[in-house]
Amino acid sequence: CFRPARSKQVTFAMMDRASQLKINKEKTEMLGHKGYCMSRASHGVSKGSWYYEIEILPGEAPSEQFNNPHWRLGWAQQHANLQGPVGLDPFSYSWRDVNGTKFHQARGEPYGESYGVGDVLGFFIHLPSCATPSLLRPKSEYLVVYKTLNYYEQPGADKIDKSNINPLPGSKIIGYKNGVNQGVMYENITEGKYYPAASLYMFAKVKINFGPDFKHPPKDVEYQPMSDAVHPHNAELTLADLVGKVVQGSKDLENETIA
Amino acid sequence: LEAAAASNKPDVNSIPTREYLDKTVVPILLDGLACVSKERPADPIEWLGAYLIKNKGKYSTE
Amino acid sequence: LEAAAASNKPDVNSIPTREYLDKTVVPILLDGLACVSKERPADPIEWLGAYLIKNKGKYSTE
Repeated sequence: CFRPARSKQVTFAMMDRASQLKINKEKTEMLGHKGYCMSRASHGVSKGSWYYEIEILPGEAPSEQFNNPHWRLGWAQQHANLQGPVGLDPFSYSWRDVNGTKFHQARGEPYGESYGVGDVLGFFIHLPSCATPSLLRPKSEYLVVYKTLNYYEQPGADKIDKSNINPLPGSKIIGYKNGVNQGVMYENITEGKYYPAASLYMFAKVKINFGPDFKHPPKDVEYQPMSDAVHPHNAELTLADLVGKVVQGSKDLENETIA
Repeated sequence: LEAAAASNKPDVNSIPTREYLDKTVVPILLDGLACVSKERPADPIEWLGAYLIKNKGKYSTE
Repeated sequence: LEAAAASNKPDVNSIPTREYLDKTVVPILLDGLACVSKERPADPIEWLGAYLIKNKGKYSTE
């Protein structure tokens, strides 16, 4: 069966990014290229409280005409389109540098402070446990159609059933600027698994920090550093294998009995 | 036919293996395995066994 | 040379997570889950927890 390759640490994902984005060897820094496009982290979370930081680095425009960097940063699901900003569709939520505007489904609303080079943005997400853990969902629920975004979809993600887009009650996202809580950014967000996500405009640059050591660790919420997301991820894979083997074993047994 | 309709409510003893496991032990094992992998306790099997018994109340299976 | 060979054995605390789980709890869970799904006990979580603690001696983790 197919399984996405994952690094053993949480980093930017080489395989889960718009290809024009440049990522350094450590997979912690990312440089934009012209129009808005996105990269997700290597690991996502579907339950619990998690936090990561992004530092805004000086842009690296090749010439003055491209020297117009912008950022939309936040959380995105697997379905969120990589060839656009975070916050473009129902599967992602972002906070923009200009005016501190927040974005979801391409709609901007006032949120926090604006930010720029030198600032460290923190992103907290809280996902209460839902009735059906992600491992247990039928595969078909992952296939989603979002009509207006039929360019550059990942294979398999071009058919979206909007009836499967449900809010997760009690969930929320909070943004921090240099350690200062900017208030609840979104709540009751679309249920599912979320990945730290950064989208860059022109030759903007960022450095991502998944912890456990943060520049401005939040003091007003409890959280796990995103670096620990490897554990639930591996628990999922391990358990999926285990259940698969047990099911196979029980089928073999049935067949033997029938024979 | 009516009997079939009445027994439509899935009995936990007759549902297929995967659904049975998903409904009963998988949710707590997801959390338990994540904890084992993070904590790396001295006796992982004992630790996981104790985790299941201690936390089972949080995972009501109906 | 012998010392090098001896220290070649990976320390269970430094191996990556999936291998760690595979080496420690997966073998007993494979048997335990097969038993749970066959027996369908009244309290599956409790039952599995007890199974782990009772049978852990059979699964040395080395």
